[in-house]
Amino acid sequence: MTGGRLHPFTLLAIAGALPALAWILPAPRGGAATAAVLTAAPFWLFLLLLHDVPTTIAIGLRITTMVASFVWLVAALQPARLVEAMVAAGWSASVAYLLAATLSAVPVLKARARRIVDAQRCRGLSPRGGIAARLRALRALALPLVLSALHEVDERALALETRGLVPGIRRTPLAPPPDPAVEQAARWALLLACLFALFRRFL
Amino acid sequence: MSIRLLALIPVAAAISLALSAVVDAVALPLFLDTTGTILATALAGPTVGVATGVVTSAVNTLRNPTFWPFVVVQIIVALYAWVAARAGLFRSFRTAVPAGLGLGVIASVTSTPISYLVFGCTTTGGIALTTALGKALGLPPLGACFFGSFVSDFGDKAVTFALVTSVLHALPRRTAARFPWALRAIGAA
Amino acid sequence: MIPHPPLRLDGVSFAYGTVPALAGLSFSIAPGERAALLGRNGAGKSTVVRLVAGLERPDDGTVWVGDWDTRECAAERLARRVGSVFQHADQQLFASTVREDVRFGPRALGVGEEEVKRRTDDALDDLGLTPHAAHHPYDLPPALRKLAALAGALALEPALLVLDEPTIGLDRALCARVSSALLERSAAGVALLVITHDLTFAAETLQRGLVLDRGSLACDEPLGGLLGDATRLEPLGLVPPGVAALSAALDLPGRPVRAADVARELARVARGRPAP
Amino acid sequence: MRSLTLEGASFWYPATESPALREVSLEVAQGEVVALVGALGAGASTLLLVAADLAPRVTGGRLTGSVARRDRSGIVLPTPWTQASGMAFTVWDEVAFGPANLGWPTHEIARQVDRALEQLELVPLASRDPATLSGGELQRVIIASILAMDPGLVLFDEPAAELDAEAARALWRLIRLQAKEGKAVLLATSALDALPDVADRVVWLEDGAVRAVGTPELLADVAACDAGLGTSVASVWRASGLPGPYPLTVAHALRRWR
Repeated sequence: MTGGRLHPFTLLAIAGALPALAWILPAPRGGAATAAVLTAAPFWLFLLLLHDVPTTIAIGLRITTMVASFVWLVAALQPARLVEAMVAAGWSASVAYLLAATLSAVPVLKARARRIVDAQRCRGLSPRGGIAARLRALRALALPLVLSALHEVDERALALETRGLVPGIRRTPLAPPPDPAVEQAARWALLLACLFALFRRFL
Repeated sequence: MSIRLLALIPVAAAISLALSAVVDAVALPLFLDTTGTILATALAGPTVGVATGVVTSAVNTLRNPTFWPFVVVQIIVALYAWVAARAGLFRSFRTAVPAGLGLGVIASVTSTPISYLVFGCTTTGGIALTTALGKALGLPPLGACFFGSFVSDFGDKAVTFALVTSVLHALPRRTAARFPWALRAIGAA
Repeated sequence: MIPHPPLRLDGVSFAYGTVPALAGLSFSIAPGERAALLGRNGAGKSTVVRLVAGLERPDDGTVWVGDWDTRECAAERLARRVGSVFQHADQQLFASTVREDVRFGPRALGVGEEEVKRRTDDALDDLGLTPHAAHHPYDLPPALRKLAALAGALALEPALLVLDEPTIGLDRALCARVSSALLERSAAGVALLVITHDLTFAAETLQRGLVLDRGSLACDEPLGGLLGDATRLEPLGLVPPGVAALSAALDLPGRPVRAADVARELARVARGRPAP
Repeated sequence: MRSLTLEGASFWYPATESPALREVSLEVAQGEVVALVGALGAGASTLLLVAADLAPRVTGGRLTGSVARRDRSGIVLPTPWTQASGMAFTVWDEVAFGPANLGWPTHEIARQVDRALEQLELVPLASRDPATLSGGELQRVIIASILAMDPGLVLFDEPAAELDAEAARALWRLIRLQAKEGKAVLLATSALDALPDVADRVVWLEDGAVRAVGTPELLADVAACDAGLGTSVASVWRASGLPGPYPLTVAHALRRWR
């Protein structure tokens, strides 16, 4: 995906500005936009179900822009670079830890959840059946995940402590992504563009 | 904030996001994506709870960009859970499930304007379907949207409160005693 | 009609997407037989366990658990005949007492309350967990939680036990408890298939060595001969356990590998020799 | 030079009556490897947490007696999957996590990280995502990430549990190397057969108290064998009824046998 090398904050700025502009600028009247409209047909079907045509086009275009720009963001943005950029930009290591640790803990706990479903099925638990049976099954599948994860909070705290992530440290950023002046300028420009459009639209 | 509570936040947030694997296994129309926020609040109070909610939304946004406006819902869930914990409503299902239903109402009242204004009420398939049903029942668009998210939020928050209650009661006494709020949340403090 | 063995793999192949894990694997385990599944990481050991437990379907070939083809059985139904314990099994516990968690399996199988109680008590007794039956699993050290998870599988009283590294994190005393519990069940006719790197445990508990290499059976022979032979273990990334190494070094007749046998041979040979 | 000194140290976990450590006195000198052995619940893990200044500071609870540390300490806990920082998406960054928190200059961080990666034979995995590693690989990464902080007192709790035979042998060699480089090493392990070649001294813990201290020969005593703490060779020799003193290792047995 292009844009992979841009500074994470630039990526966020672009991905934020595009949909904002889509909201602020008056809704387009058809023409070139129809190509974009057709690509998300099923999603638009729902909109059409709920609203009349002009509203559908207005909301549909805005959402398609938003989704397209954010999907590109997710593909281009590497969490590690965002964390390093945050640390380099002076965010406290604890805040950067919260975001990064959650990002890396999700796949680990999701894999553990699937392992627990397998293990409980191997001792006779059927996740099918009536609503009541499935709610009971839900308890036998969710509780082990939560209890084992909570039990490890202490060990995670011990690990952080022994490896120096304690309040008030001056952490050395490892490999902060380069943040050239031109990108910083571009970010401010995007912000101004949004504000200007906002000003022109509503005042 | 102690290092233990700092380490709790990512784990609680990751629990909210990982429970989808369990929901898929039992194929119930639930999200359970506020479990971590409610649990963190019941264990360690509002600051940790709100932080968990915000981090959950932030990670959700990085993974599914259309979710960012719902950070407001997570914060409200944390504050509601704080009130519930102070009142010890996690002491049994009889008190927790109604509290969950209450949160279900508040959550859908909060998420409906967001869902309507930003997405025309088509966020997740489930909500879109129930909204369409609402419209078929002759509700105005906003009413249909509220009906859509109410039906899904109502059940979800009640089950989430029940789940957090059974977690708090399943915690070993020693672990519960070391979280500042856990005993109070289950009415044992 | 010869009865179906507790487990028979018949030309089983399996791949995770494009990554081949098993290629035409065939073996069977008789009632009461105690087999070790050895091999380097990535040789396909864990895949065999998942296939036998019914968590995966073979691409071709058939996995027979008794007369059931696992392709037609959900894992929760296979649990009537197969007790599976995976790595990190302690993460599946959720009850407030050890006894209640061990009771989960038999109760899910729907056997009567009396039978549930008997099976639970037996499983707890076999592993010496009775003193901890009323404790909360998370108040116990991780090693005892692991034992509680194993007790949960024993309580199913299956015809076949499939265990993935049951002794990681256990000290010698707890390994001995697992060993005696498995030997007792095997004597009662239960078949064992155990993945392990702990060759001291294997020597004490298991009798047959199935060695997997890149998804197929490299060798299938009595474990004793394998465990004393460093040259054959080395390519598997394994080393002879202490007692077997001693037996080989002193060239004891018959190369015993179990501690009791080595001790007996040691005493016998020492008596026959002139005093040093 | 003494790196760690415990005098009459007793410790209670929060909300528990019986102490996990009772009046423990122990010294670990620089350049020395001391091994803690004992049955489950004998207090080895607790003693390591106290030595690492994590108990009671992070775990909560109450400590009496005195604990004196001369050097900075680092501890490798037995569950590698809870030790990963969560802030690193490559093995290199994971190992650099500790040094970066210490605020060292980048060239010093790079030097320490590369050295630790070589010591644990992890250079080929340097750019891998830690989440994709096996239990054994992740354990080696965690050990490297502690050694990269250049602690004077290195603490291990069951470091070989997740490792296969080859990786375990490499770890024991590395631990000897740490001592030769002047570090003080205190480790808890149930891999008794490895201790004659690794430990300078062995401390036998029972119910939170020190039952005996000695050289690894301790693992061939009658009492140790009876308590299930003898090496395999000593235990089987004792079971055979042959007279003591029992050989500690296969090599000792060969000498006795000829």
